[in-house]
Amino acid sequence: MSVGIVLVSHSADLAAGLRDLLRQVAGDTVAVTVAGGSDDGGLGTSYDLIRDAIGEAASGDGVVVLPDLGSSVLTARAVLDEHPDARVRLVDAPFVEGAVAAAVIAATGADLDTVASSAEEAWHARKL
Amino acid sequence: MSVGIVLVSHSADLAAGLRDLLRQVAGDTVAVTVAGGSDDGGLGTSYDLIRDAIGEAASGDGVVVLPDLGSSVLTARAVLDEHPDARVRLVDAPFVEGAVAAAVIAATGADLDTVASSAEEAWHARKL
Amino acid sequence: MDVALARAWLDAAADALAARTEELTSLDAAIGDSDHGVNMNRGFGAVRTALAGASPAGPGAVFTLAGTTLVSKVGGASGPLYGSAFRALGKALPEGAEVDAAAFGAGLRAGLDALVKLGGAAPGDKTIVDAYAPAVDAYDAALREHGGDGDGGLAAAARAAAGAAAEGMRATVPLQARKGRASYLGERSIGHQDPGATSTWLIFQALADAAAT
Amino acid sequence: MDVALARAWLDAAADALAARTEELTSLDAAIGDSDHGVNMNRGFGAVRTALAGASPAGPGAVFTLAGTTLVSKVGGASGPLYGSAFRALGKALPEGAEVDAAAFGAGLRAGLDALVKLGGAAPGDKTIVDAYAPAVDAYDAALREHGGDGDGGLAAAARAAAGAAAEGMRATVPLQARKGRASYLGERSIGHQDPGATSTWLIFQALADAAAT
Ligand SMILES: Nc1ncnc2c1ncn2[C@@H]1O[C@H](COP(=O)(O)OP(=O)(O)O)[C@@H](O)[C@H]1O
Ligand SMILES: Nc1ncnc2c1ncn2[C@@H]1O[C@H](COP(=O)(O)OP(=O)(O)O)[C@@H](O)[C@H]1O
Ligand SMILES: [Mg+2]
Ligand SMILES: [Mg+2]
Ligand SMILES: [Mg+2]
Ligand SMILES: [Mg+2]
Repeated sequence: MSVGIVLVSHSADLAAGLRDLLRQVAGDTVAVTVAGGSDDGGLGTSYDLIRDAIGEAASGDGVVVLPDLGSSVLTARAVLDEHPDARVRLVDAPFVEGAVAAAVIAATGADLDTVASSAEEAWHARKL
Repeated sequence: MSVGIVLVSHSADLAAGLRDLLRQVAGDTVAVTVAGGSDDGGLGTSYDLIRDAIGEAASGDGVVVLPDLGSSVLTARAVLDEHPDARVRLVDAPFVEGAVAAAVIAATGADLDTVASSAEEAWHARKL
Repeated sequence: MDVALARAWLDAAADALAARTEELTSLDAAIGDSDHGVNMNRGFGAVRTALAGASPAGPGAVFTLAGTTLVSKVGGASGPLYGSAFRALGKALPEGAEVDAAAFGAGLRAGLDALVKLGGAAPGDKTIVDAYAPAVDAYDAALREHGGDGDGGLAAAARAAAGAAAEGMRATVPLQARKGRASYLGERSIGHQDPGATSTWLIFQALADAAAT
Repeated sequence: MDVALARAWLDAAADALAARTEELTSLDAAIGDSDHGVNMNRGFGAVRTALAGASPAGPGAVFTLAGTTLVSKVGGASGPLYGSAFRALGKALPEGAEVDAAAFGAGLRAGLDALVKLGGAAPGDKTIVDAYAPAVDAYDAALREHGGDGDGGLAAAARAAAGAAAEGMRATVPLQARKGRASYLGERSIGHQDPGATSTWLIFQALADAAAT
């Protein structure tokens, strides 16, 4: 197994599109699950969807949770406060860039610390 | 009018979901267009879609173009090399965070320089 | 504070938030994403529904259920923030059918602490905290000054809290937002009243109203 | 270099890339996203189709059309990179039905410059540049040494270029990627041959093959 990745976004489409990208770089070896949008399918975040997505991605090797914006961060944090687990890590990273970096590194079989810091280091990458 | 925003992503879903988010923060005042995926609807980038999305977003006030990853950057740059326009700016920013910042600022009626730097400054924001 | 008052407070809050939905949304339109009224109305509506189907033994259980409902039913930042605050309030209250005004005040402060721990906002960041923190301080001060257990003391303290929340809310106008979506606006967030501080005032006002009757 | 040789080169490249699609894709699977073979095959297939329907007056027009097609038909980084290179090559060549080996060499270098300007890669970054740059250097050196206009000189120079590209390609194995998707892997990209450098070798080998016949 490898470290799983949970994408928490205000938009179901955004999360699903990013998951497709991650599958392309990481193949099927990395579990990528999504919590996109609110309970009723609109824009927003859902405590229940986040909790379920973390459950699905969980493996013995741990999970990194990547939130897109404000309330994704807060709701994910509320979920983790309620269900604390040292193998589930909320990560501060640019959403798309951090997720791609995490997926690439997770696919190599790297451990939770390594995957989490690869996502965080994406803040320091530049594109042009 | 206000500065327009072009989202260039490897995934049509990712770009469309992000556009929905931007509409929520910026309302209808900001033109947000997308070039998502390859010509045939798969994952990738399309020269033609990028060129068209820039054309649609263009207003007298200028356009910022935000690419997600590697080949989005390169293809967008190739489009701009071919169709140079001082009012169309390729911006180096984290995709989601930079786009939200740009949309919020564009909605205030800010000028091209201000919108572009608000997106670039998103590299320095943190979430946790 | 007993179960009846706890229920009456949340009911009054739900009414006020329903009546002010458009006002809150238009405040959020100026510096956010135009959903704060909808978020709060949905959340407190869901709290009303959840409480209608439950038989909590004490006020602590009422607030814990309300908090859990807010966390999971509101799609915006205000959901986990208010939700954590109400959960912490509920958990901080001693067991039993009734708690005194001092214990309730300590619970309100536990709620503030949880909200600050979750959201990381400091006073002056133009958030919920700018109405909530002075409200708790005023509640404590009123209780210290006028003393009094029972609902007489609580009613006076709640009135003081609502007044301080209103003042804190108005004081957000000249502030620059440093947390939440409004912070994207930088200096342009100045001159607008914070939506979350406004809903906080409505919630404390609902407490004062419920405790007065 | 005339239109016939230009067409023959691109045709040979399309054949080679079609034959090696899986090899390129499996190199990209190790350090990228498993699409380089598909990207290159799609791109050069589209070039073949575009050229079949066109009557370019000189080799410059052949390469400009090829480059434009690559930029717009390949969904990955290799599209704009090779596309810009071929467009720059096409535009650098003097007008006319035939250009000499030296002008063609200058065109190849203009293509490299455009690719570097677009992608920002330096030698040693484990990219296309690591095969392309030594190929152009070897081409120039061969021409300087053995001289000769006409297709004899060009054939020898192209052979030298293909050999240098192969060497550059193999030399990417111990490098750490600093551009493109493989750079996400950091040190873990070491030990794998770069897909883009490999397709560059195939393209120069196709030139050598076409020029030899
Ligand atoms: N980190 C935070 N700490 C405290 N309050 C916050 C924080 N972030 C946002 N808020 C409050 O939340 C309000 C916005 O809530 P709401 O519109 O429901 O959520 P969202 O911003 O996700 O759309 C703001 O006006 C502000 O008072
Ligand atoms: N900035 C760059 N400069 C030069 N070559 C690059 C650059 N980025 C990527 N490449 C080359 O592109 C190759 C990958 O191409 P391809 O798989 O078709 O595109 P993508 O990486 O978008 O999937 C890499 O092996 C590398 O040689
Ligand atoms: Mg809002
Ligand atoms: Mg919202
Ligand atoms: Mg690839
Ligand atoms: Mg690709």
